[in-house]
Amino acid sequence: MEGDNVYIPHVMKIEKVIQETGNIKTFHFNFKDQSQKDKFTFKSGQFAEYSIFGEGEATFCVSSSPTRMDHLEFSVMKAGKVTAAIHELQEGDEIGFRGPYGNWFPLDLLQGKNLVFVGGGIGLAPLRSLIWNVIDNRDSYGDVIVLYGARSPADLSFKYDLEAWDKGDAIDMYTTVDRGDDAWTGRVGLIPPVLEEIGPSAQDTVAITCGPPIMIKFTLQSLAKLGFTPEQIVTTLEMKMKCGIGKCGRCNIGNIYVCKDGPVFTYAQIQNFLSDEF
Amino acid sequence: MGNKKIKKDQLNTLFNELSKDCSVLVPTRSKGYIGFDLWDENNGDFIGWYKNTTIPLKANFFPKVEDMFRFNKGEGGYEIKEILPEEESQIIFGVRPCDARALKIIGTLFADTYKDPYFLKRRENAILIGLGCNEPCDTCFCASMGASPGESQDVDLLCTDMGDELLFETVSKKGEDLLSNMRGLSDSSDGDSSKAKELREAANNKIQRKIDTSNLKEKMRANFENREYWENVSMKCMSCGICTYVCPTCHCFDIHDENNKKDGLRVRNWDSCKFPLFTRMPMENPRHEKWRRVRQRYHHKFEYYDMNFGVIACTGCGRCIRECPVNVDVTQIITGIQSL
Amino acid sequence: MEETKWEPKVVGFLCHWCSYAGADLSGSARLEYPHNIRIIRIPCSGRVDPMFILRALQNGVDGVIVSGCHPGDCHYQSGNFHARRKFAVIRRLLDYVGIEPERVQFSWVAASEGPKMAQVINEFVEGVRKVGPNRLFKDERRDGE
Amino acid sequence: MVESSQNENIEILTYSEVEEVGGYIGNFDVKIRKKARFVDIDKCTGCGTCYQKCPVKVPSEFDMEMGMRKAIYVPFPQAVPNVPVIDKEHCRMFTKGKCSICQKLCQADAVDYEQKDEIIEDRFGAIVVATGYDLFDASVYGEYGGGRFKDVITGLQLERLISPAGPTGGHIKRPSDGKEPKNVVFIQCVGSRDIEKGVPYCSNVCCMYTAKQAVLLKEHLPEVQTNIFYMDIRSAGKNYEQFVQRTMEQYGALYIRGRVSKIYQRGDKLIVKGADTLVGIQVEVEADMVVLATGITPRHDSKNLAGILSIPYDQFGFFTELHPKLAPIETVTSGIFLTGACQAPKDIPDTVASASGAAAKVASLFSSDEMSMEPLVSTIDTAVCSMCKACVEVCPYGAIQEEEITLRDGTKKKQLIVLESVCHGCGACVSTCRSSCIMLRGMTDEQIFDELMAVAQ
Amino acid sequence: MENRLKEEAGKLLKEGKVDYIVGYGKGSVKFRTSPLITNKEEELENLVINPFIANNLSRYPIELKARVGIVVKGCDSRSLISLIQDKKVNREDVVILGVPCEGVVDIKKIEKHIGKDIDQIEEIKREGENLTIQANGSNQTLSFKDAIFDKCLGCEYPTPLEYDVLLGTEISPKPDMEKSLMRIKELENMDATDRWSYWREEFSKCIRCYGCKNVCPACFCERCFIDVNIPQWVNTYATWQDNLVFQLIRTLHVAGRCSDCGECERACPVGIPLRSLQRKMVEEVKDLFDYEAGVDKDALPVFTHYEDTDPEEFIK
Repeated sequence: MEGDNVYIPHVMKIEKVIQETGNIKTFHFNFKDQSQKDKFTFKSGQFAEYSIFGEGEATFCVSSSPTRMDHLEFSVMKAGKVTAAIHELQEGDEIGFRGPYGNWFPLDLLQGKNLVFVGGGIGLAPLRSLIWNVIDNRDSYGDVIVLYGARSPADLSFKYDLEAWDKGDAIDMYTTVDRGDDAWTGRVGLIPPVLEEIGPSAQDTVAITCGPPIMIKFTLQSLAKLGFTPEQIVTTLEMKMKCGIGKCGRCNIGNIYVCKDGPVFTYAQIQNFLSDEF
Repeated sequence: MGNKKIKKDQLNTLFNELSKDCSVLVPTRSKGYIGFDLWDENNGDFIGWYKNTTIPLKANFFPKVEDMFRFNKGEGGYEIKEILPEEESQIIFGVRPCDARALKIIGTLFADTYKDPYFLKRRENAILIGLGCNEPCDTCFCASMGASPGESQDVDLLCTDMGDELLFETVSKKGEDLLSNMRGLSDSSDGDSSKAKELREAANNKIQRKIDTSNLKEKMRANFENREYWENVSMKCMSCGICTYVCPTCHCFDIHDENNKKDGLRVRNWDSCKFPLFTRMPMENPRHEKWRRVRQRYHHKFEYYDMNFGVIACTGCGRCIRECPVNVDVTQIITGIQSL
Repeated sequence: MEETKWEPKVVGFLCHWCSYAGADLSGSARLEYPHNIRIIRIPCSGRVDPMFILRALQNGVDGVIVSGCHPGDCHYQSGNFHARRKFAVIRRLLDYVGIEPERVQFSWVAASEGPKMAQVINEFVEGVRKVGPNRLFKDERRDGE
Repeated sequence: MVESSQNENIEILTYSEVEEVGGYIGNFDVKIRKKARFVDIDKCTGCGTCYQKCPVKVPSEFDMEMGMRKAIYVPFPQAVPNVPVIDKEHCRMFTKGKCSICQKLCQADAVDYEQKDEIIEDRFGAIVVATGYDLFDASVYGEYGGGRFKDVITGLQLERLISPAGPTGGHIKRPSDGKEPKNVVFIQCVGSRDIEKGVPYCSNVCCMYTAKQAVLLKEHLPEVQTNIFYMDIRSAGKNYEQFVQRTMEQYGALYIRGRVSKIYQRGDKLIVKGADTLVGIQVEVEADMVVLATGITPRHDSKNLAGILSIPYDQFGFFTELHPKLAPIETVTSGIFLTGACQAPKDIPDTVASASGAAAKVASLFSSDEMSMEPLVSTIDTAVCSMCKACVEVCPYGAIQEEEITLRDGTKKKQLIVLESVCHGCGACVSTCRSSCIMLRGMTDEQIFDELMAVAQ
Repeated sequence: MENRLKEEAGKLLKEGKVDYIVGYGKGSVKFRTSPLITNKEEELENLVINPFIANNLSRYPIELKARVGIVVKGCDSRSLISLIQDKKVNREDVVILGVPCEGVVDIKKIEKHIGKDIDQIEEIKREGENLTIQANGSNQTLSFKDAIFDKCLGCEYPTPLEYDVLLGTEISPKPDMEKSLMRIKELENMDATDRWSYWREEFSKCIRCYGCKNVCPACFCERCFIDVNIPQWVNTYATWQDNLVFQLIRTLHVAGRCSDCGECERACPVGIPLRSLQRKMVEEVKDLFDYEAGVDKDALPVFTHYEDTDPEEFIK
């Protein structure tokens, strides 16, 4: 643990568990060892490998903002063996953590620009790290629009953030659902048409998007319609990873490793093979 | 930098001598396949029949299963105990130039950015004694991959089979030190060196199988989405992992935990891009179709590696051609790409 | 280690309708059978996957007994007939790779056969005791610890 | 029966046979053959002219062949519907091609010699099996005459003799010469509790009907002496034992514990030789008539029907209930219920009770649009299923079926699904599935695995 | 035979009776053939039939999901029949081109017999009952029987059991069971402990390349049990214990469907004698249930059916 073996995780303690939706939970966690915490830094968009000892490792982004370091957060959708085990975690349980890995949202490119965030489902997790980061350095950016959608009101994650952003005046917050329910008074509609309806200008703007593949596919088309060039669109890819450090080979696509060269890419970088393997 | 030589019948004595200080590995077929194993007098006959190992040299540095650390849940929570390879130094004799080169290729990756302590530690503690090929196999195409059957810069000492004798030539400092400590060798003459050179050239000329690597990565890139081509060449592939596991440069792995939350091991094991599970995520699998997996293997080797490390991750050892149960041939696939 | 006397650890997969009820009956009839057996209740002997047996042996269980209804008595009509075919080959295969036949047993015990259940378990545990601890799958990787 | 025939929710199909049953609980698809009766039910007024005038006489099945019926007939006076049927094997129109008296006489023009079998296919929510029993064929008992002696009759034949609507109009006369019997011997357990004859079970009803008949006989013919050979008296019902005691004490029935070894004719008498095992002597009774208390056997075609319904039956052919104690009416095939003697020999109160039970089961099943099931059912992960259909083959209930679905891209795909209402949760499919894509809820591989790991430690 | 094949295959493609021809083409390695899968008539010229046609091609029709004209040997026809029984292949979708086969040459056996490896062999020629092997310039003779796979020695069905076109004449079987099952008999005669250590040693070599399961025509599952991780029955990493358990379960899964085509053993790069497991099961299934896989396409598969009279003397 103390050595320089990259494969050995830090032991972290779960401080809080938030049930976001039926199958998504957010975990607040912290270093067990304060000296490790002092040394630790990361940037919005980076990910890490989380271990449940005895079950294995899984990859998630750090969903909290580097500007708010009293604890770290990650969010998990229950889907497979390890994520099911993660969902069993209680406050006080320990997990393994190694990272941060990968690249991050290109803050230098974003500085001074207008930003459009488009997130779907659990895809808001990596974006919220950056959104909070932007809010905490609000003066460095132009107009900020956040569009977030989910299948139904019950599938909306990070409701507390959505509420805070909606109430605050730092950003323009739009929330939409594919299908409403009796209690839902907000917007109903798929993300791409809603995006086109909001119609942000592409001038001096960067769009940052993350969500399920089908949403990304149509969002990219909508952004193109709005005049965004591939260079103006930033996305973060999901791919099965194991080592997280560009060795194990599985997240290799074409000439990149998602873990090492990503997960954050401009659409320009990946449009060649996005159509093919995503 | 004086070269030395030894009579073949003296090899046993030499290995016995070397075994006293460190472990000496030589090729053997005692297990039913050819692989490196600890030297003993009973398996010293390999010079007579040895072509190359079935399981490549990488297995000695990057084993099929290796323990990474042990975790243990005590009263104070989880304790983690790193498990590193033993510090013992190893002499590996009979390394073919292609395999030595492969080791260097994957060594670059394991040392890149994040250092992989398991591989690097083993590599550090190993001395490679190469053995040039005078009689390359039918399946060899190392000459096309920037190498030669008889020559290697990636070993510490290089031997050449001169008939009754073996010629030892120094390649690295490590090798030079070892050579100076070896007893029972005699000095070689310039004649020996030039004879060795001739043998190497002859060996190089014997290689029949060739591929053209010029502009290959660009060609590969251009045909990344050529689905028809890839579907065609992958049609007979059985999706097993033989080619990747016998490949000296394939290095993909998986990480697993032993199924025990209280006290267990984290292990790493070989994995193969030929398996659908390799990239399967709970909701989707980007490489569910066979042709995508086949394409992945060649793109990783011939495009990604070349673009990122300046070298193609293939040394032309020909194992994948020989071991493939349906005779999928990398040279045909690359030639096919070049002819598109 | 040598000081504590070894006791066989045996797993029983008993079908809910017959053998489990039989074991229950032998318990309520105060018949004694060894505590070495840990019973896993399954709906039917036809539910038993060969994997259960191999996995149990791999994890150091000393013996596995599978017990179901007598042929023709299956609560689900045919489960035990299918099981019988599977068991026949499993048994031969295990024997062929060198697993002592005493470690794996199949039996038919009806719900009314409390005494037979006790007897079957007794005899099985004694058989396992004779062949000794299961070291077949001993893992050298972990032995050093 | 009349009452149920008038209930608008009940349709009675007589003279019909079930040929095929598919589907599952709530959705049984049943194919029924309604046999041609050659009389139009809708037109017939039930006047009875046809069978009064029909010239062909045939032994009456209902009267146990002790009386006669016509070739066009109503099986018995209370039959529902009160519409005659033509017995094709005996009717002259069918055997000789001429006659047609009934057709000519029928005012309603209901007789139709051209009528064909009709196939009815419909969907039903539940099936109650109430196919009853067959009477044991006593002729296999050579020692009782094997059917040679006219005055050795079965209990049911006596029943017809006693009946006011019977062939003798309620006058008890012995078949051979029409004399009133003075001395009657009853033999119990004919075709019951006899391993040699393949009927080891007790027929349940014979002890009581014999006692009843002894009483009725005495009431009709006060002079008669009844002698009853029995093995054990099984009178384990409400007031049953008291009834038997009264039969002995008030009606003077002589109960002799023992088997009859031989019956033979001497003059117009039947000599019944047997043992009285209580006294330990051989006895010989000179009888005018012998009544065999023949037992109950499954219907001759019950195994065939079991195949159609996919329900199990026991070694004799009685249908098997789901659980002898806890589910005596249900069968393994959910939605199919048993009542009456098709399941096991039952007397009237038991039959009525089981019929009420079956009716209640059906009613409660139909009372809701949804049904609650055992949670222990299998599900198939169709994404990884390789469609080898081994599970379909091993499922004893036919609960796994193939369906075709349309994918989002419009292509069609065949897949297997488990009908949850049909699955019983045995798990045979789970262990048969080589790729582990079937999960038995509540008994998953994961659960068993965890149990095993805990046990192994 | 080869010409007849080309002719028939050409007809099938031309007349549109099949979409693909699956046969053997020349390999890129000496004395090897390679599966040739094509829908182009001009490629049919490359079809070959020779004593090296080792592959069992019957897996391909499952993957191709099209109408296929397929070349099968006797043993392969049994695999194909098994697949028809398992509903993975529609009989109507395949045109079977049967090759009567006297045995396929096992290069490893030749290497062993003449003490030279394949690279040194220049030519192998069949002359009657013998093979003439030219290596390093000199000739050696070897009986054909000594050069073919063990499974071929015990072949009871040299002529395909199911075919639409038979390329050649029927061959009467001359099984030499003793030789074919020699290794199995040797194992049976060992002590249980020795048998266990034998298999343990063998499975220590396994690298989990899954060659065995991926070439096996009986292993057609969309997802192998080995890929199930809830629960993780068998670890995917190659410890000898897990390797052995994996192979035992696989053996049980293919039991009753395995027709001893020997592909698993041929594919294994580390030389685990897998056929000794699979063939043993073939024997056991025959002994227990009088059933042979892939002999009758209308037979009821052995592990989804049962008889009331199945053996049960082992059940206590």
